[in-house]
Amino acid sequence: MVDKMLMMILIPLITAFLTTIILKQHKVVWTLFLAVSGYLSYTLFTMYGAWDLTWSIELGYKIFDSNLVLSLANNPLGWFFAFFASVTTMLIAMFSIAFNDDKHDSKTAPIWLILIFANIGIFFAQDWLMFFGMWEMMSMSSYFMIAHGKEIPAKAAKFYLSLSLVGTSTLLLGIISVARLSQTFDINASIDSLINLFATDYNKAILYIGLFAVTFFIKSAVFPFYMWPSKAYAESPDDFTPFLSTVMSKYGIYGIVLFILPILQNADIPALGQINEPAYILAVLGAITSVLGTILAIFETDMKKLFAYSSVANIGYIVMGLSTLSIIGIQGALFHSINHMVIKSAIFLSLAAVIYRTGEREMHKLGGLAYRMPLTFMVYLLGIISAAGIPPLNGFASKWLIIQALMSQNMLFVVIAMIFASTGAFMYLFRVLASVFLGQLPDKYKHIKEAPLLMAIPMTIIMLLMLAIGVLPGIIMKPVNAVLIGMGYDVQEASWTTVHSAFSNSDLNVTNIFYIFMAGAAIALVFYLFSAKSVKVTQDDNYTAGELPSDWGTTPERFNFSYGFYQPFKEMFNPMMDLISFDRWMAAFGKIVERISNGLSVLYTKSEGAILMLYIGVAILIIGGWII
Amino acid sequence: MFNINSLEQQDNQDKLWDKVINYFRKRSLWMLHYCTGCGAMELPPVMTSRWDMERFGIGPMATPRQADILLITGYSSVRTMKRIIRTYEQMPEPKWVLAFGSCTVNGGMYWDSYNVINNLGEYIPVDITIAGCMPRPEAILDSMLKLMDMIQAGEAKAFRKYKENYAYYKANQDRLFMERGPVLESAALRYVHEETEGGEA
Amino acid sequence: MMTVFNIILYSLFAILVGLIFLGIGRKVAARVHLRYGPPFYQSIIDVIKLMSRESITHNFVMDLGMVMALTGLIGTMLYIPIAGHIAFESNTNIIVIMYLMAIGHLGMAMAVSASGNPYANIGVSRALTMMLGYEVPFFTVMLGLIIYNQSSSVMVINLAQAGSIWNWNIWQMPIGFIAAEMALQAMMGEKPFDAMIAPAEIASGPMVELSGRYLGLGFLTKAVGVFVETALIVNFFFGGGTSVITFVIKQLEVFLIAVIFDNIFPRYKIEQAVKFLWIFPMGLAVIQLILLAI
Amino acid sequence: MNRITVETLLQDLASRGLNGEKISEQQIKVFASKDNFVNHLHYLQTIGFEHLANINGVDYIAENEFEVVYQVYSYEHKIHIVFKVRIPREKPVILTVVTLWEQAQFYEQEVHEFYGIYFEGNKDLSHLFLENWNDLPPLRKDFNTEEFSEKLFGSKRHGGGK
Amino acid sequence: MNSSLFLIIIPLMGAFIALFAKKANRLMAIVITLFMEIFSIIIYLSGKLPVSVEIGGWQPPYGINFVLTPLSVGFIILINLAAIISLFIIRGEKSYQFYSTYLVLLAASNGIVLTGDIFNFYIFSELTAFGITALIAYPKDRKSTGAAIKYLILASTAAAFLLIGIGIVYKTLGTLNIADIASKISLLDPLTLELIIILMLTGIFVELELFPFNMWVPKAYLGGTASVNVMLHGMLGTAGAYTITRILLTMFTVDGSGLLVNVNIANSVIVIALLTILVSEIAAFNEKKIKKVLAFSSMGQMGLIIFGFMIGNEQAIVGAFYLVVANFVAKTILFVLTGEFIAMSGSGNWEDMKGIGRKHPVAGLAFVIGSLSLMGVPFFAGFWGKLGLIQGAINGSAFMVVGIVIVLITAIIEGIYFLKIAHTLFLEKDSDREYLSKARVHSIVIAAILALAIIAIGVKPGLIESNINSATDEILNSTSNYIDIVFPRR
Repeated sequence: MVDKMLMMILIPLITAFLTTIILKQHKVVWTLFLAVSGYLSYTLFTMYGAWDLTWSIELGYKIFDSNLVLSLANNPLGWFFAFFASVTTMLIAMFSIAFNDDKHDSKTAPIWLILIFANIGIFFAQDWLMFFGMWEMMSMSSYFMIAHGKEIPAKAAKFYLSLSLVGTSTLLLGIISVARLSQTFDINASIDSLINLFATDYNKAILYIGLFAVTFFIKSAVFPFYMWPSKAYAESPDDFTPFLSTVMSKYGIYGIVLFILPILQNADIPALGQINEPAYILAVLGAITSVLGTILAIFETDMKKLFAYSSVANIGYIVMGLSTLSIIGIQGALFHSINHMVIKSAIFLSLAAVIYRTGEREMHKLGGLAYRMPLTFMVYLLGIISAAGIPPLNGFASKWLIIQALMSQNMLFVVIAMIFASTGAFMYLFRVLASVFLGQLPDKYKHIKEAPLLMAIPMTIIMLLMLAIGVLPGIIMKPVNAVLIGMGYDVQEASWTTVHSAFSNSDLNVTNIFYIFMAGAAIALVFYLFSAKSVKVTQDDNYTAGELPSDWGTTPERFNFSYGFYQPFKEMFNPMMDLISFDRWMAAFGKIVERISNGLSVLYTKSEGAILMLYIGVAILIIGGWII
Repeated sequence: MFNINSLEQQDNQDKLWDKVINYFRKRSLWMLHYCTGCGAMELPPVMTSRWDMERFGIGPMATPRQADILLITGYSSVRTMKRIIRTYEQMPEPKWVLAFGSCTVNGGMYWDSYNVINNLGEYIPVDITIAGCMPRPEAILDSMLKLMDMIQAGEAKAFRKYKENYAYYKANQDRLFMERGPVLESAALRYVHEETEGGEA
Repeated sequence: MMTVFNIILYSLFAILVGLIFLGIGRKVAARVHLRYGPPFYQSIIDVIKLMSRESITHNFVMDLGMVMALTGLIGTMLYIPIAGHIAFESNTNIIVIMYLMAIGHLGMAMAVSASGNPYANIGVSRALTMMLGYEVPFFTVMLGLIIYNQSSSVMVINLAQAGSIWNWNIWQMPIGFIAAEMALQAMMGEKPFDAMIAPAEIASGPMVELSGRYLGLGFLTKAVGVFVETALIVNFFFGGGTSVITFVIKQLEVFLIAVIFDNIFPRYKIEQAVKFLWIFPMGLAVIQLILLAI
Repeated sequence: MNRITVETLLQDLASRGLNGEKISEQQIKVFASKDNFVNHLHYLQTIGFEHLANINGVDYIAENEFEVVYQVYSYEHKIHIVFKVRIPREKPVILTVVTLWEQAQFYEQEVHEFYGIYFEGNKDLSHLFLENWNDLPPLRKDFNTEEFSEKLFGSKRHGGGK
Repeated sequence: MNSSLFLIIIPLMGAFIALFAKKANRLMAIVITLFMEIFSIIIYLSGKLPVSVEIGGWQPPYGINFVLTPLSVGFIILINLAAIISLFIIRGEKSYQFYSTYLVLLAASNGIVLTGDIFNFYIFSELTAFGITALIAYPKDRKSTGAAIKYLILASTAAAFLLIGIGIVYKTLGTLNIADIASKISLLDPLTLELIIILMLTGIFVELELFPFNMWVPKAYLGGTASVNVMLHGMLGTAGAYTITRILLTMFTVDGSGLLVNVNIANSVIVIALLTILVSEIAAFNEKKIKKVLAFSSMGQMGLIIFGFMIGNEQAIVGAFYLVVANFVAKTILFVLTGEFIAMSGSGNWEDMKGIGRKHPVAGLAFVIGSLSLMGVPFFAGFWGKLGLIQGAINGSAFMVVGIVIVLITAIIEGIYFLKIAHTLFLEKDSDREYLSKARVHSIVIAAILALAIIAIGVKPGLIESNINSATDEILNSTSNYIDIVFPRR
């Protein structure tokens, strides 16, 4: 039987190579892309349970007096993330076949395939070097994907690149220092060695975990590094943004669950209340990320930037869930990362369809698209309902789990931050709905058509997926339990409908909520149908105190109230916003480095300094001899 | 599902159901004040504790979409008439119009003014007109009760008149608003100044 | 079959009680103005009149939104124990109720902003900002309750207060009650915090384009909303009541407190309202939390 | 500037060839000719009368003349001048004062609309209040409003409304 | 094994003949270099390698001897490979002066690597200096002549220091043979030893492009044509790396510990190396001219290699050797391609090279692979060097941790500017600019082959594992086994 793992790695690479040659016919290229992601999802599906499947390659590089071996193994955690990531990629691939017609083709299929190859590698890596190799490959190819050969995206991608390079070098440093401890690059061995290190030298262990944590935080845009998504998501190609925001933000989460959680779980660390100190820092960081992400999202006017910050906020929820270290918390976090994948791909796909049709990204220039693109509107509506965590759909169950876990661990202020963020989420989600899909339809877009068929299919599939997970959370909870058992937690069998809580008799039957929702809908419909008929009225026949808007020359765009949607709320935060703005500090730092580099290169151009520098060198050698 | 507002069905539907609905319509009337002239001052006393219009379920509303009654409380010049008609048309069926005081009905003291219309009834169907150069609150309350009885009896069908002979109303309205030639012969006396550089209207 | 009958009974009960509350509220307001005011069943008449009137609609989203609003609130109502018994046998969870209420707001907001009237959008943006304002303190109070009773189910909280009047939560957590009361004032959109339906400034805000049956549905949503919010407060602080009548009376008390405040205070600007909500009720709630946590 | 009283002002104006009458302690009436009234107004503006309250017309149909009245007021001297200028009714043309006061633009537009007086030098004399009006300017005495109202609004004497 | 003398004599004779053969110069040069390459590969595979060849039968302390070890012959192969590539990418017909100086340069660089005698090493390094100055000055425009003169001044001062050093060594120890010096070095009193080390190092460091001594590097690379750049980096750079192993790690080290006799000097050398890395990478960050960027980057790489050798433990030296190989291959790709890109876009700034990657996808891809390997991205050759370096440094003293941090930071900076350049290649071409010429096929082919080599080494470092291990064993206890090779009888 051909080695599945090897095939899963080779096929994306071969197709990447193939597509570079036939890059001209974009239809064929993107169908190939869909075929590959379809194949991956299928093989992964068949691999559920086959935890013994491994593949390794011997590199012949002598280190730790043994030959270096890189290996991939199918483990529950890796499989969990890989399978759902490849399902989402398959749906996005179907979307991008239609999206990349001759006008929008971003010619980035080969790079994306390399990214998928790296994606599989990261999730199944068994030793740190394979992990690091795939991680670096992923950040490089994502840089080229975001920049995709255009001027402005290149600037945004440069900021992302510098951050991810910092991440990779801290990762390398971390890997080597941990490998030195356990004399092997194997991940599980390094976890055990780090746990006993906690006993001996606490500060050193925290430093090593810090190195790893920095990389994972950068990639998942947790608090100190929350600025890059708004630039990177907005500028990347529209059909790549769903992949970027859903799958790629999960690498950091995977890293935390793979490495940091087991250590914090087993190592004996001085506890602060019920949970240990580093976990509390993790919780606080998660809380700040979600609150900051929500507030920044509320003030954004570009819809893709807005949802970039929304993804940052959702990552904050997941990190908060993980930081509780309790079974419920981790279940909630894993469930939410999959929910976030489904929801964000739905939202970003519908936005991509809007941009595909209108070519406009600023919200206040759009309006009333629901009447022209009803399906996209429905997909987006269900997307924001579940993103806001409203019961019948899938977003609710995972948020509920995380809140329950946080409460049972008595992390009160973190719960308050979570509630502030999820209510705030409701604000910016509705803002996009109101300014893009509802309100007045500008004359420019009077005749735009619904998204093409190939785009509509994936969107509807995701919509049904959201409903299905919302009604039957078991679909995701069963694999989540498999992961938890794999990580050594004793957790009881997940049922198809109910979700368990840490509190006494407050388990939740999610399907029940769906029935209640249906009952409510039935009664409301009765009232609706028993009342008098309504007359359809044109869009500009509005109450304007008797004036005719056209008398005063107000075009539909100007008649929409959507530019300063939360202006009073924004004014409350303005003083605080100017005070701490990471973007300004980062830009200033960039400027300083550029000024130094100019200074140094000028130093080289002047010729007369050459001999003087030589003698300075000799002086260094002489002084060096005495002092150091 | 019954549809009570399409024109044809309404006439042959004086069954019990209509009576019941009329009772509810009578007991809950919402007013939209179109305060043009001096009549607006008469309404607050009617609504506050002295006469308390709300006892009968009558209350002020902000938008034509929610209002049942349109109160026009004074003389209306040509420009105001344009706004009144637009507001009237924005109100859903069944709707009623109350005209306040003599100015609205026959132009009152502005009967011979060049821009005040003399008869509101020509432009929109009026259900009840209240006499008085600004009627006192008692008169207003009395007219409200009269309107309620008419609704109960099912006779307050002015809004259907607007639909039935819309052409008539439209013609009157166009005469006011549409471009028209000089009305009097004296227009010829206009002084047209030939500017040394260019002509002037 | 029982549950279907149960649902219909509960929802009709809730709608009727809600409308009567609104009627009584208008009567009390009139009494404050030293006038008689409409009969207590006036709201019922208004709703039936609205349902029978012709209405205008701009697009299908308005219909979808209004129906969704009522669905959300009836769904929430079915989830709350009324005087001990509950329509659905599944346990009642506070967090679920919190999120279910959001459907009502979303539906209403969506329907209203689909009408394309700038007044409506301004009203909605104010309503959502206000929601952020009162949601955080309200949940902090509930957090205190959950931690205090170590369970997030309303039934358990009810049973904990069963005995005499003295072990109602209002005595155990007075500060929490005051905070919840302020948050309730904003939640029901009563005077100090009704910037979203400010008739004078933005022509009744979101309801500007709603006519006939949509306004009727809006009225029903408000009625059920009042019923739900007061029911929550009664369940949390007034011991949930044994018989339905005492439950409704307690609800009426809570509602009347809000109505009286409504008639006394002028209106806050939206940012003043949010600042107020984040300082006073939130501060009290946090103090309550700390007291409980110790 | 020290405050000037009504008497000193009248003497001052008389010396400039304008005959004025005192109406009350704070108010005087001045008659000026059509040709040089703008210079006088400019002089008045310089000595403190910087507020032009209004410009309105009067129709002396008997004397076959129009009269344009400029109400000028000084905050400093607390004196209100009614500055009258007579122009023939057949050729009602007068110089504009927009150069002295900008807000005169609207007053002159109104006077033109209701009297038909043409203000030379005023760039925009379009309609301000009346919509699609092609008749005689309504405030002229020879405009028969009753007949107009009869024809347009169909009014009956003693309100024989429908 | 006397035939190894041919490695020096044949190029010298070729240089002389080149004066007369007008047309056939280019062909002759290619033939000679090809012969050199094949001959050295034969020697490498002949198996009787660690041998010392006495010239003219004289015993080593008195006569000159060539030392042929897997290390030195390996370096010779690299040098000749760079020579062949630079010949292939010569643009336009060159007159005889070019070829004769080139052949002299080839002979001299072979000589540096082979010779076992310190004075002989000094003569050959002088020759390379003159050769390279002539080649840089070849285009005869203001820029290149200025660069040549600047290099000449610096190289001659360095040579002077070297000569004085050798003089002192000769006076105190009486011998010029490296192995002999290495055995007697410990008898010297520390002061004179320190003086000798400082003088010798200053001489070598100029050629090794280390920070205070490398003022000539950017102008030299900017002035020379693409082929001269390949020579400068491929031949001189590799020869320089070899001299470090010979002079520093053999003559002045105490056996076994692999550190300099006088530990303080070793630390200051590390400081200089780190300074070079830091200064060169930051200078390259905001540089507009692509050739200067590559010049700074090659300085940075040399600093890394020397830092690797200086750490001294076994892992670091393996890393350093990997870096030498990876940097050699990657830099050659970049120089070959930059030659093409500058010819195509007409201006030296990388910002004007938009869209070249789209026109020649293979060239663009090779450029990306080259820069990724320089950055030390895994699955590319450079990564194993960086890994070994950090692995070795982390076992070293606390002072090494500062080194690691600098290496990582500079890797980040290098990553940013290299990928920025790589991406501008793939940007859409601005409509107004037209390309002057198409890139030449054979240079793209060379670049592609080298890129494949990088990926091969990156994925399977085992390929060159064996030769690198043999070279590192030789370096580790270098003094003792060097002396055994030269004086087997003792």
